[in-house]
Amino acid sequence: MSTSLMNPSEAPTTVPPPRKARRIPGWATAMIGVAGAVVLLSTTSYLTGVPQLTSTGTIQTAVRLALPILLAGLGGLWAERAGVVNIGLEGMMIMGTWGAAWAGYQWGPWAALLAAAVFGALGGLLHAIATVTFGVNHIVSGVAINLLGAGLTKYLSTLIFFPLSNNPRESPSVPKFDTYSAAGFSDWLGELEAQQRVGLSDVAGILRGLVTGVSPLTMLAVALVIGSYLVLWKSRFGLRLRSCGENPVAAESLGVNVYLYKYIGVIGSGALAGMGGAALVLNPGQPGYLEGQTNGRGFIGLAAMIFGNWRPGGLLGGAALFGYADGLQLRSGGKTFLALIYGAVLLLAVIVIWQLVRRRWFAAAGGVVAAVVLYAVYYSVDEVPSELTTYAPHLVTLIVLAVASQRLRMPAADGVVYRRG
Amino acid sequence: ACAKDNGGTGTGSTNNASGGCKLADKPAAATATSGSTSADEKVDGSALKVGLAYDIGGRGDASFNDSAAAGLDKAKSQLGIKEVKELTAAPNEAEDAKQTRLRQLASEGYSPIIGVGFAYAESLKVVAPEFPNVKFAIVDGVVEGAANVTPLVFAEEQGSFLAGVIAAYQSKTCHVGFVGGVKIPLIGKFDAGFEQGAKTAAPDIKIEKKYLTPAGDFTGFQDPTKGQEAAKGQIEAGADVLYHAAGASGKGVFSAAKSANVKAIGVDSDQYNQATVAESKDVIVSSMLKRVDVAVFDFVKAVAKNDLASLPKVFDLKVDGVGYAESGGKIDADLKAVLEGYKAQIIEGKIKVSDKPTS
Amino acid sequence: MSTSTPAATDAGTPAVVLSGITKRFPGVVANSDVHLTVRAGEVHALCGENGAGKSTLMKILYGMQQPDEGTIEVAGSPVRFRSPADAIKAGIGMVHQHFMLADNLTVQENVVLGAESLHGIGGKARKVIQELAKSTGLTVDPGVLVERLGVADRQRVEILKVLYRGAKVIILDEPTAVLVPQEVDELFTTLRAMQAQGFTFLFISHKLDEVRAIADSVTVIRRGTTVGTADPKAVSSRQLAEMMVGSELPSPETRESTVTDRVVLRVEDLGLVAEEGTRPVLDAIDLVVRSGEVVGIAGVEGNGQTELVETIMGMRKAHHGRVLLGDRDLTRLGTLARREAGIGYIPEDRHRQGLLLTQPLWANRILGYQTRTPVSKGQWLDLAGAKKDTRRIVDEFDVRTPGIDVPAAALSGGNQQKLVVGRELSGDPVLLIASHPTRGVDVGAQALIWDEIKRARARGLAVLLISADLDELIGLSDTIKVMLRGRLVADADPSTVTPEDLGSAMTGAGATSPAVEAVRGADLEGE
Amino acid sequence: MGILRGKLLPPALAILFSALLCGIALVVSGANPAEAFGAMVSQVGEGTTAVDIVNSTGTYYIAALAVAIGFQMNLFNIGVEGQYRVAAVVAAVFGGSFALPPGLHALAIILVAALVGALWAAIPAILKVTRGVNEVISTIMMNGLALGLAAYLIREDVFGELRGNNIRTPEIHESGWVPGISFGASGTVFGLVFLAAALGIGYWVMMNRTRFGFELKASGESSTAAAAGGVSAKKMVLIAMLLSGGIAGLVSMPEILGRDHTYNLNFPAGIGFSGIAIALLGRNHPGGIAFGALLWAFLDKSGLALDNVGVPREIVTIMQGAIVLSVVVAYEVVRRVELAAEQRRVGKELGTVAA
Ligand SMILES: Nc1ncnc2c1ncn2[C@@H]1O[C@H](COP(=O)(O)OP(=O)(O)OP(=O)(O)O)[C@@H](O)[C@H]1O
Ligand SMILES: Nc1ncnc2c1ncn2[C@@H]1O[C@H](COP(=O)(O)OP(=O)(O)OP(=O)(O)O)[C@@H](O)[C@H]1O
Ligand SMILES: [Mg+2]
Ligand SMILES: [Mg+2]
Repeated sequence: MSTSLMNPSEAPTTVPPPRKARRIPGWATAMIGVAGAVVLLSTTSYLTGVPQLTSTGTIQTAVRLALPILLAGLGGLWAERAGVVNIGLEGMMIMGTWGAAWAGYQWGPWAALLAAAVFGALGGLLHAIATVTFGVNHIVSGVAINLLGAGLTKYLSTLIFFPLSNNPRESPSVPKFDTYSAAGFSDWLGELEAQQRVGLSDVAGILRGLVTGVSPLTMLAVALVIGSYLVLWKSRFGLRLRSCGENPVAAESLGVNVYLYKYIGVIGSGALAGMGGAALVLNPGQPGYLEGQTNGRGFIGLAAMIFGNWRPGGLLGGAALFGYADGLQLRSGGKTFLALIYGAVLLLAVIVIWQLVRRRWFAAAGGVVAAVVLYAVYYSVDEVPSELTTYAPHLVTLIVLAVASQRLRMPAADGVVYRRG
Repeated sequence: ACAKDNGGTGTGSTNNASGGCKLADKPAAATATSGSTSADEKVDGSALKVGLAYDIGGRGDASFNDSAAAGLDKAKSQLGIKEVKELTAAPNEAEDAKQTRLRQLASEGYSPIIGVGFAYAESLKVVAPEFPNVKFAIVDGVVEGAANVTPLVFAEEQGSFLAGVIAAYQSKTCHVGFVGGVKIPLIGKFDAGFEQGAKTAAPDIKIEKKYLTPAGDFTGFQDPTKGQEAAKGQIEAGADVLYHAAGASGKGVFSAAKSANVKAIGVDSDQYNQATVAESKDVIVSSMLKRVDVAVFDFVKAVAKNDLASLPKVFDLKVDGVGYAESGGKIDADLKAVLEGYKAQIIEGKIKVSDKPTS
Repeated sequence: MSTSTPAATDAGTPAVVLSGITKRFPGVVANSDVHLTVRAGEVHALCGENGAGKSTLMKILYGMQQPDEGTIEVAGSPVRFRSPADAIKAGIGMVHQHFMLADNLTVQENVVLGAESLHGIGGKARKVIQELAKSTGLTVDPGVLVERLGVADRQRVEILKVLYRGAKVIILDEPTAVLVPQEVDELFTTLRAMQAQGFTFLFISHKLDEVRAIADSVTVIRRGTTVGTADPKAVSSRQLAEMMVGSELPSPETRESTVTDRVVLRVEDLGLVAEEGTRPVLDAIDLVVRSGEVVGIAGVEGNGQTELVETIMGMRKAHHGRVLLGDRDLTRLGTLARREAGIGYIPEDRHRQGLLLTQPLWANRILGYQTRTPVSKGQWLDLAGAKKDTRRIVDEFDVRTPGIDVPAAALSGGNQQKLVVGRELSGDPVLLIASHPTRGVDVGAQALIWDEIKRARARGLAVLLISADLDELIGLSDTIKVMLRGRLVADADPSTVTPEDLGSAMTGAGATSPAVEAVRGADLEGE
Repeated sequence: MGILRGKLLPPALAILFSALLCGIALVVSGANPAEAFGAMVSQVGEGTTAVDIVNSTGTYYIAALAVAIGFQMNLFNIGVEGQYRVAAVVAAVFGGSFALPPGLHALAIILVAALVGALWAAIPAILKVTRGVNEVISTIMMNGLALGLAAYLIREDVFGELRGNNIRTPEIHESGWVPGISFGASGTVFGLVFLAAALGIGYWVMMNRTRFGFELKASGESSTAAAAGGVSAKKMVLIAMLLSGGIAGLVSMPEILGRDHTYNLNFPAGIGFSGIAIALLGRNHPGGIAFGALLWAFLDKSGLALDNVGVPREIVTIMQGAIVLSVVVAYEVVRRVELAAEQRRVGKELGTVAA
């Protein structure tokens, strides 16, 4: 915990790794990845006869489940790009749920969203005061904020919601957003999906899931992902904010007010996490605030962000993966999960062929072994016990990270306490 | 162009295709055997100090804690009880917190003391022997070897059986669903009864089942989002009547049913009349009633009369310890006759309802 | 070049005047009543030993630190800089002693950061950068990440940053410390061209010949106060040095050779690959160090010296090749085992690698020796022994400290380094690997460290010395090897070689002197 | 007295500050803070509260030690939560499946728990050293998986058995019980509270007197300096994580062997997270952690009294959060002041502070 004593501006002492120039731009890689995932899913769905893998409903569920995680993850992104680790996302999210319910039941969903952002931002402000002004270890402050967020909302609910809802742990019900669909397009996709054509119907199902029953909050979240990318990577403000996460000393020497940008990053982080809380409260299935409803989603959001390599696109992918896996297990349980295992076997087969082409015999052999084991599981089991499928999203996240972690790169000064002068 | 969605035109609209289940022969109409446990005798309980230790959620949870509270309120007004004290458990608390709560009540002179929820079983095992003169009771649990603890257990499977019958009669697709909150034995009883009831009424019926979280992870009772998604999955699979035993997560089940315009059956109390799910009330065709209020009231009354032996071993259909709600008028006379018929058969013992789910 | 013609401002109005500047840090007065006047259009050098307070003074001028007392005038009007932004507005730019670059941002992003309002951050800025880059000699694409640049290019980026902001007064804090002589010449050419365009420079260096080559006037600082200003053409290096130190300069010169023929360290065909499929960081290194010999490695930073040392120490795993100490093959051993075998190691960065800064001195004595007496017994630490031996080091190596229980961070750099050197000479080493042993330490400490190395060498210690200070390298070494792009490309004889010759070899400019002899098969011209 | 000022003043200030904060919250909500705090203090004397506090302190202490070992080298083990749960189930199943001679049986169960905790922690540890997976995420994910595994193991068709509406592992035979110290009506202190104390002493000895502790601390303070000093960061990560997991595995042993004799659905959750807060509160120092655990347990148990005076018990959670945050702020401020004082002192003694 003495990292603060290290000087991040130390001249590099190693040979700069002479990397190959990246030939494929990031967005293209992402497109290829998405296309690959679609092909894999539709093949699996075809071979195992489990249409739920790509059904409209599954995709809609995935979107709804991913939304709070995505927003929390975006919150993490803003803080960590400014160099502040935010493990307090969960607490800020809880504050957001409370704020959303409190404003929502009185003034409707947009007020709920706003209040959630404000309440989350208050959590962020506290985190910023502790970490930026007082130089407290970021993790310590985050843990404390999680405690405070939980305690404060419980206390406030007893005071304010109890007289209204007769329940100290629940708010009165909150009006929700209307949802919107791309009417004609959606129906046309629906017909296509119903035709059960290999591949085509899968794509139609996925697309339909994305354009049907969309809440303004979902649109806003997507806009926030794109907006975060544009603001953080394409604007002056973003450049300054990121420089605080990469080398605050250098930034300060160029006249950037590092404290200010860190404050903005962390407060913004709290606001986004708070909106993640609002996404829970404003979910059609939720009556409103409910104690314990965040249920660790703030932590999952943090994981999604790390998973996404501290980038909005990657974070979207992480949240989507988690939401998809969770949705699948919730909607259809053990049998579908088996289909996913089958999909993993297919994926491994592709990887093995790729490794063979690259003459990586060892990696290829490892892939073959893993594939055989998974196939054996698929073959011998009728249904995975529900105790285990419930946590399939966790398992999938862990596996993907184990495969991909080494490519991750966090901001160079992330988590380092910065002191002016 | 983007069109605003108006509720009720989702996937559910396609469900009206088939005409419902091929039903089994209806049971013989029942002769009226209303459980007349409460003949209006005057009992005076004004000398009693009643203590209630709620499970997580406490008074106001719109579920079984609230039901216990209702029993207490009734006891207050009907038996003239003056002194009551109610304490509530915190989520994730340690065992000794429950013990302290009970001990606190006992040493302040409260008797009877009721532990609401099976979570109090272990604590009562320790605390009850320390206060042999205090009369304890536990809802949903049994404490072996403690003579001063009265178990107040319910035949949830019997009530759920009737819920299964309702579901079978109401389903147009002959396909129903059950959403359980946490996969614990207690919820298994709801599951088992529902399945048996549905199958008895319509042998060909298809049943979807989902527990939100496994045993030990009690967030399954607290996550309406998950309840909603699980319900949507079942609706998409074809189910058009959903029964839940998922606590607060059940609100998500109702909302999913509402948006797909399918039917739902509530649990524990008459959820049709519950404020927090008022938006979805029109899809709630019935609720399986678990009369914790009756049990609590009867127990307090029995203590006041000093006649604990009169209490039933199990609060089942016979003593109206479980039942079904008719609010909302979705249960017509025909169905009611059928239900009463099955009820009579269960009471007579012609149908034995299992309390263990098949899978 | 000697007659400077102030072009930009009215003749006579100085570009910068600092008067009565005092700056105190806890425990140190870094600047005390400093007076400095810089004429417009001149190159004004600032000299002084380590820790004299040069950087602090410049940081004050650049608004990074606030003076406790004193005033600043720029172009005749008094100013108060609350942050670098204020100083930049006033036309002052600074290239820092330690690079201030974010590795994970592109060259363009690093340059425009903080000055986005000038030309935005997009295409227009890019054009301006490309335009300006020409004058600094930077040829890389503004879109590449800084982490891919070498040291000289990074320096150019730093200057580019200053130019981009339109600074008229440019502070260069030890810009030549990481450059080889040829690169220094290139830099000076650039500076002179810019001076002709009206730029004013404040130039910090320890190297007096450089000062004499470029500066129009020089101010000397000693122990935080100005000693005086002189015309560098009029005074000798010797006089300057005496102004700086207050006494005669120490020299690293070693007199008689103590080299024996007993081989202590033998490195054979050592190779290291950083990433699969990339150029090796170390390639076919063969090296022998004998008892009583100092072998110096010369090289521009980033050519593999760090990796060589860390591979010999076992901190990196060699791709191929062997490392032998005496007859013992160390190749498969870990760092601790290699230390136990008798290697002492003075790391290049004492803060990052040499010390546990928040721990007391005696705990730092244990680091690296945790398996040996007198600081441990088996799995148990011997605190009494460690404390006693720390006291010995404090006495013998003149570590100035109030006690051995203060945290290492409380000591000044020179004293920290003396502690490290003392520790590394304590375990009866047969080989000492010294990376930049006197970097950033003051003259007194430097002299002591040189003395200690010489004494140990006389006792038969083998020393592998890596240093960027070519005078130190030539003075201390018995043999010098030049490292370029991960290979040992040339040998030099310290008795005849000049820093310039070494510089040529280090940059791959070709062996121009008989004192530098290309290693057989090595291609000095580069790839 | 320097120690007093540096180490004891900050927590004292922080507790006062938090109490003040909560007092204000209470006043705002119309309650009487004096009455509330009074009820909490007098609760200690009621029934078994004092003993419960001691027992709970022991449990928290073990959890916090597990976290602290990780912190010593900047490893953030959020996974204590999952580690102790998995360890508890497996140890309970193990202990319930056969009987050994008294003492030996209990010892075997404890060892199994430690082993299982360590193994569960080994997964994130290995992922970290071989694949570079951030331990924060991997342990979060492992916590989820732990819940699933525990639920699976107590299924009736696996190892569980039904007891009324509860489900639990077979009861451990009496030979595996660890007797406690009975205080009659005031309750029974778990025998294994002494295990917690022993672990604390062992932890102190390890950190301050052994080579391993030194290497751990060095690695945590500066992995680069430790590497140059011959300490392999990867090895330390692996060992620290295994040790942390092993200790985490013991968290529920006092309760299981001293009272419950089985793992059932009432198994308490969240101790791992409290452990994190307590370790931070105690600044990884065994004495500080003991104090933190005691404070935490006191707030938890005495908080039950708030129901009696009609104050929402949640005020206790606010207090806990406020204490953690204000303690670290207080320490940070004091640390800065002291560092500056230290530098000044060194400067003065060496005479570098010129006039
Ligand atoms: N932020 C700081 N806090 C405390 N002391 C400092 C700080 N910055 C510098 N000092 C001390 O002030 C003195 C002057 O440091 P400064 O960096 O100005 O010296 P310098 O002349 O630039 O030396 P060098 O030649 O090594 O660059 C040194 O003793 C240094 O340790
Ligand atoms: N946060 C704290 N709260 C209460 N007491 C503490 C706290 N931190 C330390 N102490 C007590 O202060 C005393 C001195 O602690 P100190 O940290 O100096 O011990 P130490 O031997 O240096 O151990 P270490 O090297 O592990 O820090 C000990 O008796 C300890 O119990
Ligand atoms: Mg300097
Ligand atoms: Mg100490």
